[in-house]
This record gives sequence, C-alpha cells and structure tokens, in this order.
Amino acid sequence: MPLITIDDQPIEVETGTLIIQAADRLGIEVPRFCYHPDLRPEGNCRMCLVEVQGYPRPTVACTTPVVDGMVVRTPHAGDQARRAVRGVLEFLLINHPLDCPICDQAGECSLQDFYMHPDYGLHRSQVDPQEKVRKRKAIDLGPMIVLDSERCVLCSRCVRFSAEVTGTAELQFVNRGNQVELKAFEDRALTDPYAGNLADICPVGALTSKDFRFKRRVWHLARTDSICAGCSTGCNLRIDHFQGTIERLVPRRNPAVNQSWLCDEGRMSFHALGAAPRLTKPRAQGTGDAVNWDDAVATAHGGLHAIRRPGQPSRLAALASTSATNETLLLFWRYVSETFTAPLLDCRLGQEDRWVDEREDTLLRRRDKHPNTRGALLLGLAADPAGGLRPMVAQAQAGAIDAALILYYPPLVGAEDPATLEALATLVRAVPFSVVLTTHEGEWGRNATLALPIAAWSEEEGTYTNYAGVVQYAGKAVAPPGEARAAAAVLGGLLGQAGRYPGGSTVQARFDELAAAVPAYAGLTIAGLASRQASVYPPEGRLPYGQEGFAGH
Amino acid sequence: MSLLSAESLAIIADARRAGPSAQGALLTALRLTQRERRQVGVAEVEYLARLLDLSPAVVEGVARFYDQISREPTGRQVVSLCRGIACYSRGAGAASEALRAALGVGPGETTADGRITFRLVECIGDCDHAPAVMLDDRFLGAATPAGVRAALDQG
Amino acid sequence: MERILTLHADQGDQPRLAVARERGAYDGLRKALGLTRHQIIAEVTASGLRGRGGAGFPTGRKWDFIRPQPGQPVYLLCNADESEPGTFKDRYLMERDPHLVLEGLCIAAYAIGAHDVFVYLRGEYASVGSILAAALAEAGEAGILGATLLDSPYELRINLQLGAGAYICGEETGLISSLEGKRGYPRVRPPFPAVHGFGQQPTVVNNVETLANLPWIILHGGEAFATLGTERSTGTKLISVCGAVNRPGVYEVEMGYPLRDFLAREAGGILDGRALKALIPGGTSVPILTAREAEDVTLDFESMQHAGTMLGSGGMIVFDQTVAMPGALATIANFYAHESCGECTPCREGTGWFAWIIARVLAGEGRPNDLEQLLRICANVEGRTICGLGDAAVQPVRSFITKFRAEFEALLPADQDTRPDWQRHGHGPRAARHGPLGQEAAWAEPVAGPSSARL
Amino acid sequence: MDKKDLPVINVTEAAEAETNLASGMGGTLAGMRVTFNHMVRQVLGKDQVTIQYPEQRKPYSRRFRGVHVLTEREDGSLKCVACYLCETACPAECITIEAAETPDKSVEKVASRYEIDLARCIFCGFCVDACPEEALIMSREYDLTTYERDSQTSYGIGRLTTRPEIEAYGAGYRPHMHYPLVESYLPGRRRKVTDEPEKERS
Repeated sequence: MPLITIDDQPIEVETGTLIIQAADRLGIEVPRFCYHPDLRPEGNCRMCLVEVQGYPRPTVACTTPVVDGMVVRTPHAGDQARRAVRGVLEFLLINHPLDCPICDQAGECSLQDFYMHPDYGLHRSQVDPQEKVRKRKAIDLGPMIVLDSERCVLCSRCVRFSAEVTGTAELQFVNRGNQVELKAFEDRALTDPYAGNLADICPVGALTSKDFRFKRRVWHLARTDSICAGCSTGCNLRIDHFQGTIERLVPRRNPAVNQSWLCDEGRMSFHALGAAPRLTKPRAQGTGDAVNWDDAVATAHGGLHAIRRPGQPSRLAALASTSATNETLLLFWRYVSETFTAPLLDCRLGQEDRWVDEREDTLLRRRDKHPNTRGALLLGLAADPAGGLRPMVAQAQAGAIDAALILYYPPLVGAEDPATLEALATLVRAVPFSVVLTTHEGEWGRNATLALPIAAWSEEEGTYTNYAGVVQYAGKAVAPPGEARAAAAVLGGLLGQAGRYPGGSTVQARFDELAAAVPAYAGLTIAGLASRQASVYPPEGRLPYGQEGFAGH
Repeated sequence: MSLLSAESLAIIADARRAGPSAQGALLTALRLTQRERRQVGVAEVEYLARLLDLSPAVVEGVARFYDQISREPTGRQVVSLCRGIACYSRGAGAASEALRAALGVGPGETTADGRITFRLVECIGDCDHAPAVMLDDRFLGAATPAGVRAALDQG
Repeated sequence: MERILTLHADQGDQPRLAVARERGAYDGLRKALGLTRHQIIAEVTASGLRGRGGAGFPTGRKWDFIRPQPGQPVYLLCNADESEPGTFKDRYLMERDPHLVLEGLCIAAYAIGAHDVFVYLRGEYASVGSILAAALAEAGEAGILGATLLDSPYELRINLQLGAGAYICGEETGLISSLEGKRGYPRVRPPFPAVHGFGQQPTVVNNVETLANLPWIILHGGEAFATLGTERSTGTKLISVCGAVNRPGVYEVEMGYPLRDFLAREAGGILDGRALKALIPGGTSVPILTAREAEDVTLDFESMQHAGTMLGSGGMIVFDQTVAMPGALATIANFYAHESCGECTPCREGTGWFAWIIARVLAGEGRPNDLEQLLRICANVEGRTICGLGDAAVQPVRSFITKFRAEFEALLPADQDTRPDWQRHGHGPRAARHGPLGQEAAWAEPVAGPSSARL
Repeated sequence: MDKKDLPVINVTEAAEAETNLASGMGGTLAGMRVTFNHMVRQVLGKDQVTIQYPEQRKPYSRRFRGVHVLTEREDGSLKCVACYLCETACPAECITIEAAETPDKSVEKVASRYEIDLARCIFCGFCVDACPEEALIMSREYDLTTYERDSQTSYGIGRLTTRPEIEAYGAGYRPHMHYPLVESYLPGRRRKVTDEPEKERS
C-alpha cells in the first residue's frame, strides 16, 4: 500500500485512492466544489489544487491517484497551492451575484466558507458589481427544486447526479465560456423521485429546495441525527428544526445504506405528521375527554387483565406496529406475553413480512413503507404465518375476542390504506374492550374504549432495523404534542400495573434489554450502532445490499 | 413524423454503427438537421432525442456547444466573414461594414425575407485571402461586396 | 531543398488517384504493409518526427504508449480540426494532395493496429471534406482502401467526421469528447488517451501534417528523414504565412531555415515594402516576437523555444508598422473568450475577463492598474487549467503587454480616481462580457497607434 | 527661573477683606443680588433651563438611536428582503421576521412580517449596523409612552413605515451616514435618507 505524506502528515492508503480522499481521512480540509464521494470525479472546478513534490504545476487532488512516496502540500501548507486556490476562488466570484441576503444557501455555502478562509479567501474584489455576467434567476424546476443559474459555479455535480445516479439526465450545460449555463430542457419540471438531492449536492445556492425556500436561515436551525421512517430502507438523515417545528430533512452519508441520497417522499415525509389533527389527550369512551394518564393506564390494564381466564388462552388481539421502534416493540411483546396466555399477537396490517424484501426502484425506495418491519420480525411478532390484522378481525367478528390492544402509526409515506383503516375500525367495534395507542385522531379509533396519544417519529428516540438488518439509532428532535407520551413509556406503565419490570428509563437501557432478550442483537449497544454498521440479518451478518448495488453503478 | 430526409436518416444510422457508442452519431445528426431545417430548435432537439434515445437536455447541451448549430432559423444562405487576427489586420472591419451595407443586415442578423444570414466567425483557415469570407461551405476568398453578391446570386 | 509534403501538391491534378499513383502515391503504404508494426514504429522513432499540431510530441513515442489488452480495439483519430488562427497548412495538404494524407493515415493505423480510423475535420472544412471523401471513394474502387488495405488482409475502415464550429475540439481529448457526441469538453489526464481514449479504448490522435510525413519516412527510412532539419527538429515543416506579407500562403521549409530569409523569399517581403513590426510564429497561442527578436530566429522547435516562443502549428501571422497592438490583442482575446469551452474555472472566467478588460482599455475606459491586472490574471490562469487553452490564451496577452506596453499605456487614463476598484462605475462596452460573445464584438481599426518603445 | 519672579499672594490681606465684608450685610446682599437677577430673568422668560414638554421639545443629534424605520426604494417598495441579519444580530431578540416570495425576480424575497418589540428593544442599533442595504435605520423619535404593553409596544411593518412621528423627528442613527454606499428613501416621503437635515425641524 502506498505511503504518502500530506502537509507533513504520513498516511498509508490503498492503491488507487485519490489524494483528496487521503486528505479527508487525515482530516485535512482540501477545498472543493466538483468533487463528491458518490459521483465520478471530473476535476473541473480546480479548487482542490495541491502541490505535489516534483510536479511542475499544481495538480487537482480529486482526480490524481496517490503514488507511493508522494509528498503533497495543500493550500494550508504550500504557497504555490495557496496562490493557485486563491486565484481559482477569485475567478469563481467575479461573476457571482451578491445574493447572500436572499440566498437560502447562505450559512452552508461553500463559496462563503472558502471566501472567509484566511488561507485562500478574503481577497479584495476587482470587479464592479454592475459588470457581472447576468444569467436567469429563480427558475421553477418542479415541486422540489428552484434553479438560479447566476449563482451556479458549474461544478457539474447535479449534471453527473442526474446522469449517473438517477439516469434521467435532465440537467445539462449550454453555451460556452463564461456564458455557460445550467439548464433543464425548456425548464421542464424534474421528474425523477430523487430530485431533492440536487439541492443538497449543490455546493452553492444555484439549486435550492423549493419546500424549504425562505422558511428559515440555516444558522437558526437545530439539528438532530435520525433515520428516515418512510420505508424499510432506513436512510440516514438529519432533522433540522426550529422551536419545536421540523423545517426540513437532509440525508446523512452512509455508504452502506443510502450513500448520500434520500428520496423525495422520504424528504417530505415530515409533512405527514402535521397533515392530520394529532391525538393530544388520553381519551376514554363515555367520559368526555378528561382522563388523566394515570387513570387511563390503570383502566387500560384493568380492562385487559379482566379478560384473563385461568388455565385457558386469553382471547386478546394484540396488534403491534412495524413502524414502532425496537424498544417499543420489546415492551409491547413483553407486556402481552408476560400478562396473557397464548393471545393473538402480531404486527402485520397486510403483507409487510413479504413486502420488506421487495424493491420499489433500483436506488433506495422499497415497497414496505414501515421503518422497522425487520425488527418486528426478529422479535417474532409475525410468528404465526396465518396471523395479522385480517384474521384478528375475522375472529373478533366471530365473537372470539374479548379485548384488543392496538399500536398504530399512520404511514409517513403514501396515503393510509382505507381497507386497513376499515379493518381496524371493525376490530375496535367488534371487541367489548379495546385500547388504542396511536398518534393521530382517526375515525377508526372513535369507538375505542381507550385512545392513548403517543409520540410519533422524530418525537421519541429509539432504534429501527432496516430491511437488510442494519440496526440504526434515530434521535428525538421535537417534543410530542399535548400530553402525548412515548409509546415505550405507556407500555412501561402497563407493565408496571401488571407488577412487571417496566423497562429501563433511558433508550440505552431499553436497547440493552433488547440485546439481552433477542439473540440477534446480542452484544450490540446504542453507542456501538453509531460507530459501526451492525447487521443482524441474516444472522451470519451478510449484507444483502452489497450484492444489490445501486442504480447507474 | 420525421423531420429529416431519408438519406439523412440513413447517414445517421451509419454513424451510429461506426463508433463505439450510439451517441457518437449526435454531432452528425445535428449537422444534418441544421442543414435541412436551418435550425436546431425545440422541435428538432426533441426529435433528435427520440431518434437517438437520448435525453432532450443532453441533445440541447451538445447543440448549444457548437457555433454552426443555431437555435433560431438561419437564412437560406449564410455569409460568414472571418474576424480572425489575420483578417482583422487586413481590414476585416472595413469588409464587415461594406458587407453590412451590401447585404442590408449586420453581423448576427438575417434578412427580413429569410434569405441571407450574415455572421462573423472565428478564423476559418483562409488567411491567405484575408479578409476571407465564406458562403455556406464555400470559401469565396477575399471579401468584396461585389464578389459576395455574385456568389449569392449564382446561389 | 528536399520536399516531402508539397512535392506534388502544387500540380492541380494531384487529387486524381491515377495521376497520384504515377507519382508514387501508396508506394509507402505497400512497403509498410511488408514490415511489422514494430519495424514501422522503430523507423518513425528513428526519424525523430515530432507532432506537427503544435505541441511537437515525438510521434514514435506516442505510438509506443499503445498497449491494448487482447481483444481490445485501438482507434486512430486524425486531427484535421485545424482551428488555430493563422493556420491553414492542413487544409492545403488535404485539398492539394488528399492521397498523401490518406496514405499516411493507413500507415499509422497499421502501425498501431487500429482498424477504425476517424478523420475529424473542423466544420468550416466541409468543402475539404468532400475532396477527401472523393479521394477515399476513388481509392476504395481501386481496391487500395477497400475492406482491406491493398492486397493485404488488414481491415481498415476510414470515417470522416465534420465538426460544427468549436476550437476546443482541436484539443485531443476535446476532439474525443466531440466525436463521442458529447460537449467538446477536454478531459483531465491521467488517464491518457493512449489508455482510456475514444470510447474508453486506447487511442492515438495525430495531426494531418504529421501523418503526411509517414509515406516518405517509410520509403526513404527514418535515418534519411533525421538528416533533414536540425538535431532535435528533424524533417521539414509547413509554414502558413499570412498577414502583412506580399505572398501569403503555405510553404514547406526544412527545419532550421532562417526566419529572415523566409520572410524575404518565400513570403515575398513585408506588404508594400513597409517595415516588420512583429510576428506570431505558430498561431495565436504562442508568444509574439518583436521585429528585433525575430531577426536571427530559425524555423525549428529549439530556436523558437530559445527566443521565448514556439513553432506551434506553423501558422505565421505578420504585423507591419501600421498595425496597432491593442486592437490586435482585443481580437485575439475575444477569440479565446469565445472559444473557451467553459468547463474549468480559470479558463472560463479568465478568458472572459481578459476580453472584458482589454475591450474597455481599447475603448479608452481602462483603469490605471488594468495592465497589472491582466498580468496578474495571466499568472492565475496559466498552469491551472484542464487543457492547454488556458495557457494558450495567456501567451498573447502577456507577450503583447510586456513587449508593446507603451501602446497600451497610451490608452489608459492617469489615475485620479482614488476609490477602490469595486466602487468605480461605468467601464467600457458590455460586448465583451454580455450576451453570446462575439457577434457584438466591437471592431477596432488597425490604424497606427503610438509605436512601441522597443522599436 | 528666578525665585523673585514667582507671584506672591498675601494671605493675610485676602482674609481681612473677607472678614470686613462678612461683618456688614454686603455678603448677603451680594448673594441676594444673584438670586434676584435669576428670578427676574426667569420671570421675563430669558434663557429658561426647563422646557414645556411635550408642547416643547429639544432637538436631538442625527445620530440619535430612536424608534426604527423601514426604508423604501425609490419606487416606494420596502427595501427589506428578509435576510434575517438584524434578527440574528439583535441581542434582545426582539425582532421577528417572516419571509415571502415576490414575483419580481430582481427582488425575489420580501418580508411578509417584520416586528420589533420595542418593550424588549435596548436601542443598541446592532440591527441597523447589520443591515447590508440600509433597509432599517433609526429615527430620532424617542417618546414611546403607551397605555398597553404588547399591543402598542410591538411595531409591525405598518408602524415601522408610516407614522407621523417619522415626519416630525426625521432619520436618526445609521451606519455609513457620512459615506453613503446605498440609496434608501424615507417611507412615504420619496426623500433620500441622506438628504436628512442636520437639525430636527420643530
């Protein structure tokens, strides 16, 4: 393996590694616009010029593979490189509009950051603002993207993304010289379902998010790392929120799960939380709305406990959700199996256990729109092949069910399936005593004996296990509305009523219990998840996405 | 319906086979389209995109890279005056004015009747006849209004 | 003097195959087919032939880089995109002696094992293209360039491709991109075309004139070729001279031929007996030479390099005393601003900035520090770009300003304005920066400006 | 210098002089005279120290940091493009902005809501310093007395642009007041901020 030194720091890397990658590994910031780890390097922005001992002129770090013994100096250490990068940055700015006050990129803009860098920025402008080349502004490119070609630095990241990743090739450059302009043919709306990523990969304010447009200045945003709950892929993302409201979702790079991408449905999924009215107070049938949590939990357990028949199976229909976190599911499973004898316990509304293995497209999206189906399956919540919501309904209609405990989260991506809602409604109507834990007001839950408001995605922390068995931690960004509580807390309460151990108070503790209870998770910890991609499925730890690969690659 | 003549389509088909990639035929296709349609506008771009199985954006991007491919229709005859350094030093400026007067249109313009387009082009490699002028693909040698007129009339 | 390229070119009937055959066309190819590839490459290497496109890279070495994997196709691309301002030698060859070019093409293809050849002609050479096509057809019917070469079993398919007006497509990787049906963007090297070229396959790109030397080299041997010219510039060179001379045109001279004699004899002296002011020896992409500098230069790579310029494409542009340098530079700067492909930053913005500043200087609206500004921009463009166009654009700007500074300074106002540049308003014409470059470019008449202090 | 050049004060003489005065009514009268003179001048209305506020007001410096004013372009449109820099700079967190899009592509972004809670404002002027376009300046208006707190101390776009007080007091503190970089107009008056007179008219 070649051994090279960058700014006097030695590093050994695999053959074929690019200088810029080696520098990144050393944590040395090499300024760049066109280079992106998940796109083919093109070396056109010339911002990553570095000097290599023995080379007559500065060379681009993003296309030059390391050679053993190479001695590299970045602009931070080398005068030649510094002069080169200063020059390139000045060129990039001579025709850049003075838009920062109205540009959504401001605050997370490479041009701004680099210009403010003492090593290669802070030059005095030599051009009159009136002289700049004018191009077209505020061009609407469909539901996701707004294009401002004047701000474009022509790094071609977007062009390569639409050509290599989505294969739609909807963006191209036209003209020549300093008249070159980024353009979608006839300004047509971008059709590919991953267009939102263009706003992320654009290093400047040329391609910005239409949904986030003018909402907030980015420096006001608080950031929480999380996992997309839109489907069973479990793309890594960051929740940007301000004073308790989610403003946008942006992908986090994870080469093993979603590279740097996020589908538009996932990106917009947070809007689903506010789309319908939320359930904010525990509600008991008959008695108006005024039920406090303690009474509610007590009543719930009381009613459920009452149906137990000594020596005989309990006629309880317990329906968990494949959208719940592993920790919630463990408590649900524990409460049901520790309190009742042979109840109907399942997590399927439909065919989740089959859909979880089906792709929706060749890039990220999967047919199963639940984030944690694999986790639920690993917990044995779909043990009975004939189980699921529909059989429960059938039995309830046959009068074979005395009580129902339902945990339900509306999907964040795609509309709720009316048939499923109808089935739920029927189940609730058909059983004499029903406890519903859910996030939103819903017709189907009207007749429930007890409706308990729980926290939705982004309002509680926990782990999800994606289709391929990668266990990932999702943080809590905002507080649940009203009196809503994390489902884990509610189930813990029920366990307490049952005189059982209510589970740990922190997510770490609850996950340790999961690791202890479920062999697949043995030896894992929350802290460990962050550092490595733990795959618990299939058990031998083979990563299916390894073979599946991604579109356009 | 096809925007291009059968023989053009045949040539494009050959070009697709000649190179390692089908997209290699795009340049030829653009030239033929420009010659037959006198422009590569929206309709032409979409047609070529379908023909060569490319995205319209890609076709437009390539089309708008080259000087000889024009978005707006050009005249039936294109007079190209060289503004290269050699021709400049031999009075292309004066020639430009003379031609403007003779043709009634300035550089970059097309006559109202859509017959003649007058362009200034970069060095066309006819420097020994500076200031050099072309009519379509023909080198006319040194640019004199009379000479250009004659050439225009004989078509 | 020994003539290699223009031996028959002056006879009008040379394009006719029958005539050309009588004069020995394709004899070199016949002999080449009797040799092995390595023998041919050895001959060419021995001949010391260097690329005639402008860079002067040894042709034998270039061929030697081709090491295809088994079953991997190899491509030969003939660079006939002769767009360098002031250069028209390749056009001369292809029009007057197409079979010589085709013969060289076949030899080269055979030498590197290429079965598919593409001749990339610039769009403006459509008429030249039809001459080549006719010659090609004739040679095809005669069974010379049919499915196979002469009577050998060697398959060769020659394709003509016309460009559509883009200087950058004369750059070898830009030519490859254009041929692949993409925007003519040059590519970052490494990987070199010899490894990943046309369609990611091993590719050689040779200039027309380079190829035209091959038949002679094969017939008379590399040694013989090496005896011509100077030690490191062997053979002869086509010089296309234009501008202020009495007999502009294409002339073949032996390398090392004195420039003074060339101007006096071949070029027929300066126009109307005026005095030489300056000349650009190898297309606008090389530094200009003042009359004094030009005095004892000889026409070969080393001497030109020694004089601080390059032989380049051999497109010689001569200026007499009546030409004002600022106007000339504006024309050249507009050319590069117009022809920069816009892919990489320094060239895209730098060439535009050159044109813009020079335009306003010419319009008498320059700023006092504009010349320093231009030189500063030169330093920021040179050596920072993907391809050679950036460097090429720098050469004229820097050499014109340093060698004819007085003429530029005469156009600049004295500095009263003390405000920082970004606060000054109302500079120069927008033409250089706005709208599709060029059609609006203001003409500056080449009338006599204040003559340079150096003359 | 020489010792004998030093000025000499004979303390004893001075002391004697005072004792003589004090012995008579002289000192008292002297004092009375001063008091009397002042009384007369006050009554006759010459150089009064107090003024009859609010009927009378004192002019303030043009750098006075009073209630804010949102300036306009020449065409009368609001200059503020909701860049949030003032909100970001405000140490009292009393500025609330909401941005909206405008069809005018040369502007793109405008403030649909701009509110300064003057009950929280400390009139430090950071907001004005932060504004890149002199879209927000301060006026010389200083009397903010109201009967209600929230409803009347929180100024929205309306009150920040159209108030008789702006007319009365004129423009106050703004950066570059001596080296104007940008053009801004006082709301509704089509008068350049830079044309503001040195002294306030009364």
